[in-house]
Amino acid sequence: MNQSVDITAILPEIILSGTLVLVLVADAFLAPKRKWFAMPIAFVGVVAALIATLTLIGDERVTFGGMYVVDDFAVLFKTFFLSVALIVLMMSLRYFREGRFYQGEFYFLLLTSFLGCVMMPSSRDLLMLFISLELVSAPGFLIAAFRKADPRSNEAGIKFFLIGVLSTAVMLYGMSLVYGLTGTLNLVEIGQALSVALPAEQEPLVLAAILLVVAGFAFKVSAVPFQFWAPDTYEGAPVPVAAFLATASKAAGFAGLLQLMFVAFPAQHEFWAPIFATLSILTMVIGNFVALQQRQIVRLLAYSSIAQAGYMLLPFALVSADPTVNASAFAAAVTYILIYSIMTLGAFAVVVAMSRDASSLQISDFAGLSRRAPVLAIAMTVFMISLAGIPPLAGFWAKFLVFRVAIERGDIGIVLAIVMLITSVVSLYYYLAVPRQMLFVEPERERRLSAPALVTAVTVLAMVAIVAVGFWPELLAHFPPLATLVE
Amino acid sequence: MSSQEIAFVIVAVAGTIGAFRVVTARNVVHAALYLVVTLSSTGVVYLLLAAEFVAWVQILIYVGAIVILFLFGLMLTKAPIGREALDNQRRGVAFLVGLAVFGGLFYLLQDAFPWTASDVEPVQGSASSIGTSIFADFVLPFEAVSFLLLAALIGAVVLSRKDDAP
Amino acid sequence: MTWENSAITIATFLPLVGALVIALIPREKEQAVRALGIVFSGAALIVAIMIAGGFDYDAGTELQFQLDTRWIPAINARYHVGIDGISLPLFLLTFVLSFLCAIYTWRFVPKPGKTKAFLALMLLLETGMAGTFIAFDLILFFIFWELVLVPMYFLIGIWGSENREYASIKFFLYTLFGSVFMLLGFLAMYFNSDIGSGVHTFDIVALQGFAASGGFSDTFQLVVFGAVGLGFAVKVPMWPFHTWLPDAHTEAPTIGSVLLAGVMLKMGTYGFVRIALPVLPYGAEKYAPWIGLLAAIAIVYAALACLAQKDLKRLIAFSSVGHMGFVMLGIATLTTIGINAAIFGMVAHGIITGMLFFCVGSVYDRYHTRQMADIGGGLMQKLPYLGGVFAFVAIASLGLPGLAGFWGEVMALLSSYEPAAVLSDAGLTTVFRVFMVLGGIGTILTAGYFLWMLQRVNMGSTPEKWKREVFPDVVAVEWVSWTPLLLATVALGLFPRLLFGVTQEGADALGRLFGG
Amino acid sequence: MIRLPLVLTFSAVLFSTGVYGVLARRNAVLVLMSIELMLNAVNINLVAFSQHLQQVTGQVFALFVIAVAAAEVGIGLAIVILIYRNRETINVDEVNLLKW
Amino acid sequence: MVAAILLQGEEAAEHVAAAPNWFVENAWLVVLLPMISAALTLFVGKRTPGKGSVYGIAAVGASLILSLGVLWQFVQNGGATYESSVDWFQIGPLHMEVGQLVDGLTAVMMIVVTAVSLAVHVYSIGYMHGDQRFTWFFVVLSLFTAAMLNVVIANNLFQLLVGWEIMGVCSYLLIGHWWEEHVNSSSAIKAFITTRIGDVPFMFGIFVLVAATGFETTNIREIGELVAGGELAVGLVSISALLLFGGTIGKSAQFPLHVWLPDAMAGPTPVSALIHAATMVAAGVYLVGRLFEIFVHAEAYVLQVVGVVGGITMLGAGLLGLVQDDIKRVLAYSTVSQLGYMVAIMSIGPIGRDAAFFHLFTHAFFKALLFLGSGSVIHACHTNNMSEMGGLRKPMPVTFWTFLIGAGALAGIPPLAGFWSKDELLVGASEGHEVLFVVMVLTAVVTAFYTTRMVMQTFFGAYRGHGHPHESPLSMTGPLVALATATLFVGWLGAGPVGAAFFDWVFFEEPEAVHLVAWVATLSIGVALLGVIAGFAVYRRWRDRDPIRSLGPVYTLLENKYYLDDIYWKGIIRPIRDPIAAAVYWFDQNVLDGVVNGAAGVTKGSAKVVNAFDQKVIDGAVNGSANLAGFTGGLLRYIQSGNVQRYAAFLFAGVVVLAIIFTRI
Repeated sequence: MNQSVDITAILPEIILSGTLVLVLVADAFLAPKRKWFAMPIAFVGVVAALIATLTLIGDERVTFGGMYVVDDFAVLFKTFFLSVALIVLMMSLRYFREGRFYQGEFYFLLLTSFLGCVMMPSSRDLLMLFISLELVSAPGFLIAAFRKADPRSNEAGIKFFLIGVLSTAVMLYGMSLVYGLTGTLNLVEIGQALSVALPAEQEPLVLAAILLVVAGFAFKVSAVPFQFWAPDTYEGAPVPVAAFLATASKAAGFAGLLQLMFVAFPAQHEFWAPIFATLSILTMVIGNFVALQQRQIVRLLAYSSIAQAGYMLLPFALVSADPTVNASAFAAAVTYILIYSIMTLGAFAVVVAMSRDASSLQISDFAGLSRRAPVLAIAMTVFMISLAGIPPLAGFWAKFLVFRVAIERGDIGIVLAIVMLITSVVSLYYYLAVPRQMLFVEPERERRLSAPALVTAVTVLAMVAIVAVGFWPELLAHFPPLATLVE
Repeated sequence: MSSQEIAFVIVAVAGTIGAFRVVTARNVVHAALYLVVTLSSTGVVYLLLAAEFVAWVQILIYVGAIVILFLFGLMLTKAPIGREALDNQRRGVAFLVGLAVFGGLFYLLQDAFPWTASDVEPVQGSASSIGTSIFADFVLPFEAVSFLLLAALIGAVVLSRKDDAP
Repeated sequence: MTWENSAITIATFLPLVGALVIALIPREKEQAVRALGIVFSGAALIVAIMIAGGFDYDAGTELQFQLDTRWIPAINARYHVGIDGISLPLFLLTFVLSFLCAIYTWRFVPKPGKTKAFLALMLLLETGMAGTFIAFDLILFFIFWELVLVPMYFLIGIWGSENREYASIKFFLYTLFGSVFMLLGFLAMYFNSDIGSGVHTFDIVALQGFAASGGFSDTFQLVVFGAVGLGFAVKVPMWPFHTWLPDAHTEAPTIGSVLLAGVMLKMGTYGFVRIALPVLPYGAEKYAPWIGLLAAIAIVYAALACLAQKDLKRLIAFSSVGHMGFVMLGIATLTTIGINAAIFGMVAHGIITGMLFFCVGSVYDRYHTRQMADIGGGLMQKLPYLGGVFAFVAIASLGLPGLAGFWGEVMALLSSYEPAAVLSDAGLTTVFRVFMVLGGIGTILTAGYFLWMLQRVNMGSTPEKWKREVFPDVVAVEWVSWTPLLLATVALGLFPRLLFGVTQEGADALGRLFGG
Repeated sequence: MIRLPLVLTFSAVLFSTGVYGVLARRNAVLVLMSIELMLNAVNINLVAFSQHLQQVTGQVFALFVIAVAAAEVGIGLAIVILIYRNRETINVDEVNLLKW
Repeated sequence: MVAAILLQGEEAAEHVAAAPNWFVENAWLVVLLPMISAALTLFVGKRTPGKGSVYGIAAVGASLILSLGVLWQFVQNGGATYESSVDWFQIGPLHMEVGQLVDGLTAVMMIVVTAVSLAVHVYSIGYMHGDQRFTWFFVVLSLFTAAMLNVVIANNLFQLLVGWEIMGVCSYLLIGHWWEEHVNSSSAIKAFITTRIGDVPFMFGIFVLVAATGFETTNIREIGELVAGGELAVGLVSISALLLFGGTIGKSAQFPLHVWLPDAMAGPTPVSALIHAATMVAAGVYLVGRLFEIFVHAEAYVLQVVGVVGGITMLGAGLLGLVQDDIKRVLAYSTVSQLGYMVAIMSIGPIGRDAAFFHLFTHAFFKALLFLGSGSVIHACHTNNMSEMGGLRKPMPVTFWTFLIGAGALAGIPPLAGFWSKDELLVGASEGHEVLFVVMVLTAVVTAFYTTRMVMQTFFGAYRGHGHPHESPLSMTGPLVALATATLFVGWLGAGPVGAAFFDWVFFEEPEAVHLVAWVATLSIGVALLGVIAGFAVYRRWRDRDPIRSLGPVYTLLENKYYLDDIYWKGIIRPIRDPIAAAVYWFDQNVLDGVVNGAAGVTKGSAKVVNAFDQKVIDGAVNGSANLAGFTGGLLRYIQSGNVQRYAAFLFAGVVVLAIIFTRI
């Protein structure tokens, strides 16, 4: 029972793993002053991996006995994750160079985490999903606590760690039940097993199992009530790490969730759709309303990312017997995740640029940024307004697609849509808080802010992307068909 | 009730008691030792379930490694003694939640699977069979886990080492 | 891309280009920035005028300068723009006012300066406003509609007066709140539409056709008209959704107020005429009496509120509510006359109230106060020309025949004497006549507060405290930016055909929907 | 041959005990131990099911879980020690600088 | 675009009974010229020598000549009505035109208006000399004249309405000409608002008519024919007639809206002359005449209302005239009273209408004369109060004699104009309208009395004022003489004995054989003399305490103008302007806006609850810091306590709850 391993399919992963080993080794030989060379190395490696991924566009590869699949969905997410990796790397360089950090180890851990991300969308097997998830989380726990001297950072680490491990345990318990009930780990087979009518006495257990598995991922995507770690961790962790957690790791969670829900458990949708509806509403409401209270920029972004998770969960709640709706719901979710990540990365980039300037960053520290760093100010304004979903920016289209599916779905969809509308109007209030500071308030000191070139580059890049997509949303349509997992 | 089952029940009871003590002991070291009890009895359960390899791994890694880690941790953090130091004020809430979880699971599990004994020949979870299985079907997760362990190792070292100048 | 199908796109996006160009100019080059502002809005205006010149006035009903091309195939939203008799006047108005505002900015940039950002935002705003009037695709319409919010938010928030933050956020949230429900309605229309083989559409024209074929059920229309109408009503603003307006106006810089009153409010009423009425006729029919009621209330209510004002600018802001009340009353009658009157009212209000805000702005620029008590009369003595212009515009605004303000009001009242057949058949004639009477009372009160205002501001002799001050009377820049409006006020008053001639057919087609 | 529900019940007991421990213990190390209990419960499930289903997959999964658990413990203890070094305490309910 | 639209307008004009001749066809020039002069004066006036009065005078003079020409040709044509018009605009079914309707009425009114206006223009040169807004004054004068002429010539209701309203504003501007004084601007506003109150019903009346024709036409003549042909429901016609009459009440200062006219004296005297003699107030009467078809074909009660209103006004105002000390106010009330005559008499049908117009015609001349005369007096003594005048006949003879002629005419002394026209009125009333007749006679007495009082107090006795009054300049006396001459002769135009040319000109359709009824004439002379003698007897000698005061309570009542102003001011205007407006605004700020800001309020409210909940349920972890207020704050502190174990608890609890809810355990 030897299986032929398709090397090209896992080439990106191989390159990535090679890179991170290389980083580790290189770090050992670099003089303290030169430690930051780790970053360029990592960067090149990721670029290579990215290229390798792009070569996979379009073809459908199944390997490791169906455990690992490379299809459009996977490629899309891999590409996305690797791009995020590049951005995070760019954001990190100056930040970690100037602080007292173990740079080499940091980049190593970061890449490991990204390795997990990259594996996630291809894992079509409970075991693989579990491993990938751990691979994403475990290094995350570590780099969250990476500002060793700062108790807040340690605290971020421990909270992240505890909640993470707990939910992993819960998820594993669920997985074990699923395994026990279906006798397989492979998602597709699980799907088949569950699509046939189960014995009545097992029905509740299946549902409970699904719930437990969902809980594990709900932690990753920071959905209420599994979100508590997020604000504390984001605030305590180094800002680039927070950026990573808010985007890549969250997206990884969603990637996993999408596969589970649309491949393994579609048969039970009338059970789990309401659960997602509940989660989504809770997340939208609590996330947005709590965000209104924030004075601290990173926490604000944290709650915003929670609130946004609510919008990303919404499409799951719309899944029904109607395949077309499912397809568009799926597409909407994916699109939302991607666009959201770009906006949030941009915002975090601005924070990184600022945080070299003020220690723990209050919103009020943005006062008069329009004078001190016009480009950053404009960019930040764009991100915030886009996050609020005001056209004609990318954020609007993200919301619009979700919204549209909700209406198309009808009944429960309408309710969700209205909650979404109201909460997003509310959200505008806190999103505008930052531009208000930057533009309406005069700075206490005029000194120009010198942002790192790389970071500025990232911000501008993100801004351009958002505006471009905003005016010409068809750009999104150029992605490979998004709905490969459904139907 | 077969002999195996009797054995199982005894072991299970031992493990359960150990578990209870782990979460209630007033002395952290005691707690660690009770953990050993539970883990070992779990290992025995594996044996009873004819999963030798898993059992050995359980004993080796858990009892042999993890518990040692715990003890190191306890020493390094010179953990205090006594209920107030070890437990918080919300034991009641915790108990209720725990009970709820157990109740839920128990209820769900009871009639989900037949109580009728199945006299099928158990598969031998021998080292060889599992090893082949791993290296045949589970290469990829294996590699992944190795990276995970590596990362954990490096990270743990970085975090826990005293550093004056990084 | 021929001239025919690209003209309005060019006109609409020229200002956007201008905004980008200005953004690239170093902020030190103040003069250059200002000049560019004038150049781009001027260029846009020229294009717009050429469009008006090329417009076939005998075919006011059909879309001209049309462009219908793929935009977002995924959701079958198309870039469908065009212009017809109803939208042309508002389209022009947008460019004229924006251009004049740009000129006005040559001399008057409100605190705290930042000319560059100011003009960039203004041009962005212009694009948004113009786009709203040419969009024939619901999504496109919505995009432009929302595009307006952001620049206006910043115009108020950065260049406004004391209470600007509150006013700006209130404006933004309130209007956004309205528009999200509008979006809800749009999507509902989309999914319930069907242009052959179950294809949905956002295209307004197609939707009209679909609606005409009885595609939308009655209950559906009622619900959706409610949602869409709410969005428009907030923008108009209809009583009782008007409370954002006084704050926004009072705090906004002069330019902001001018454009807000001059064009943005029209977006709401235009929405009713362009989308709500034709696509949801049954809904319109059922809501008309209520809209009429709110309009009538607004007319009297606003007038009374004006009488209580101490702040000059706030007074004029409230007067806008009243004037829009007349517009809405005209629309509510669902008659050709009423709709004509409404559009006339929109344009007239745009010109006159815009002008009023210019005047107030200039007064503030001299006196640095908007409190009528502080000014304490004698404006005519201190600054004869400014006072004269102000008096003229005020009198125009109270609906003097021979000036633009008259026709909108009187025709709206006339139409409400005999509302559309669908309404009179429902036995609502009497109701609307009551509205007419209320409107009549409103005109008296309107005259009352405007004259009272003039008495308190213009007349009497200058108080001592101002005697010493040396204020410049109307300066060149002001003359340049005002004269066109003043002329338009007279021209429209004497030759209503200038407008009715354009809108007549479109309004007629609409009126026929309701047997009016 | 041991009947499945018996084993599952045992694992349920361990799991919920772990839950209690996680919620009730202050000392971070003890919390970690409780988590280990939960993971053990999972493993018992897996092994039991693999027997029930006549296949080794479950046992393999269990092995991976053990491995991951080890890694987690390492990470956890590292963080705990780090905190202890900075704060002189490892009582999780005292670790609340970050809130709201 | 402009061209595109305007050119459509220049379509072939519609002709009725076309008798092509220049003056009649181009009657619209009469309107256009003053309009042009207004514009000219506005833009270049200040830069022309004499500050631009020339334009106005030239234009109005030209207009006068033209209108004479029009009348002449009109008579030549044997009184063929001429109408022509151009498209104005099309709105819905409604087709609007601007046009001219030239018949005798138009022709004569144009003459009256232009003549008086010319006199006023000329007179103003002297009277307004040195005024800081001299030019502006002439602008508005011309515009005023143009507006009135537009009303006169209009062939459709909306065109008429335009002129009508513009007049309102012009009166506002002129009355408030000296706006530095608060009282002036106030009375200007009063005039405008009061008349506007009448205008709104007037407008509605137009709506009713137009709607009744199915939005077919707004043309006055066509509507008249429709009404006469009984095409329109009588009920509608009656209603519209009443509403239209509202306009008359406002503009012609009929009871109860007459209150603005006396206050209008705040304006410069020439303005008063213009308003009272030829333009504003005449418009109301003219309107009824112009739309007379509608009134006669309405149900009977309409004309009765007209009669009653007129009657009340004529006597009531006459009595008020008795007690005034301000010479202009005396004249003002006399105007109101005379207008009352005209309105009242129209209630008896066509004959009355003719008589009314004759009186309007003559009244225009002698009232203008009187006002300008009083102006000259005021100019001399710098006061309006007769108590500070007296004995002016020596220093200013011209003024005196001309004024005397005017007064005589007003009192109805033969052979002056007033006598003839008033006689026509009485004759009309005498035929079966007893009540009206009696009222008229009484009013005649009163009129004669206060006229005499005015003359005596002003020109006889000794001078009681300051300074040395002297005769006014030629520019002022000239018009006086001209108007006096007119007053002497225009009466004969309507005098039965000499053929009553006036009526032939104006009303060809029914050539009234106007005859002098002996007893009526005698009576009218008698009452006039009675009044004069009584007045002379009472006021022969100056008394510091006006004898009229001996009337006691009646005097008080008159002194306070029947308390109408107080009722209006205290009862209506002030309440609306202050408390009600304030209340509305309060409502706006606190209720409507409150709802909006309420979102915050509500959450704050629930915040209390949640916070309380906090304190109870949650242990010390929540040490409620004050600065985070609001629901969100409470929520936040509750869930995000910072204690990781509570997070864990939530996690498990969440799972359990979800499981219980959804897995139907």
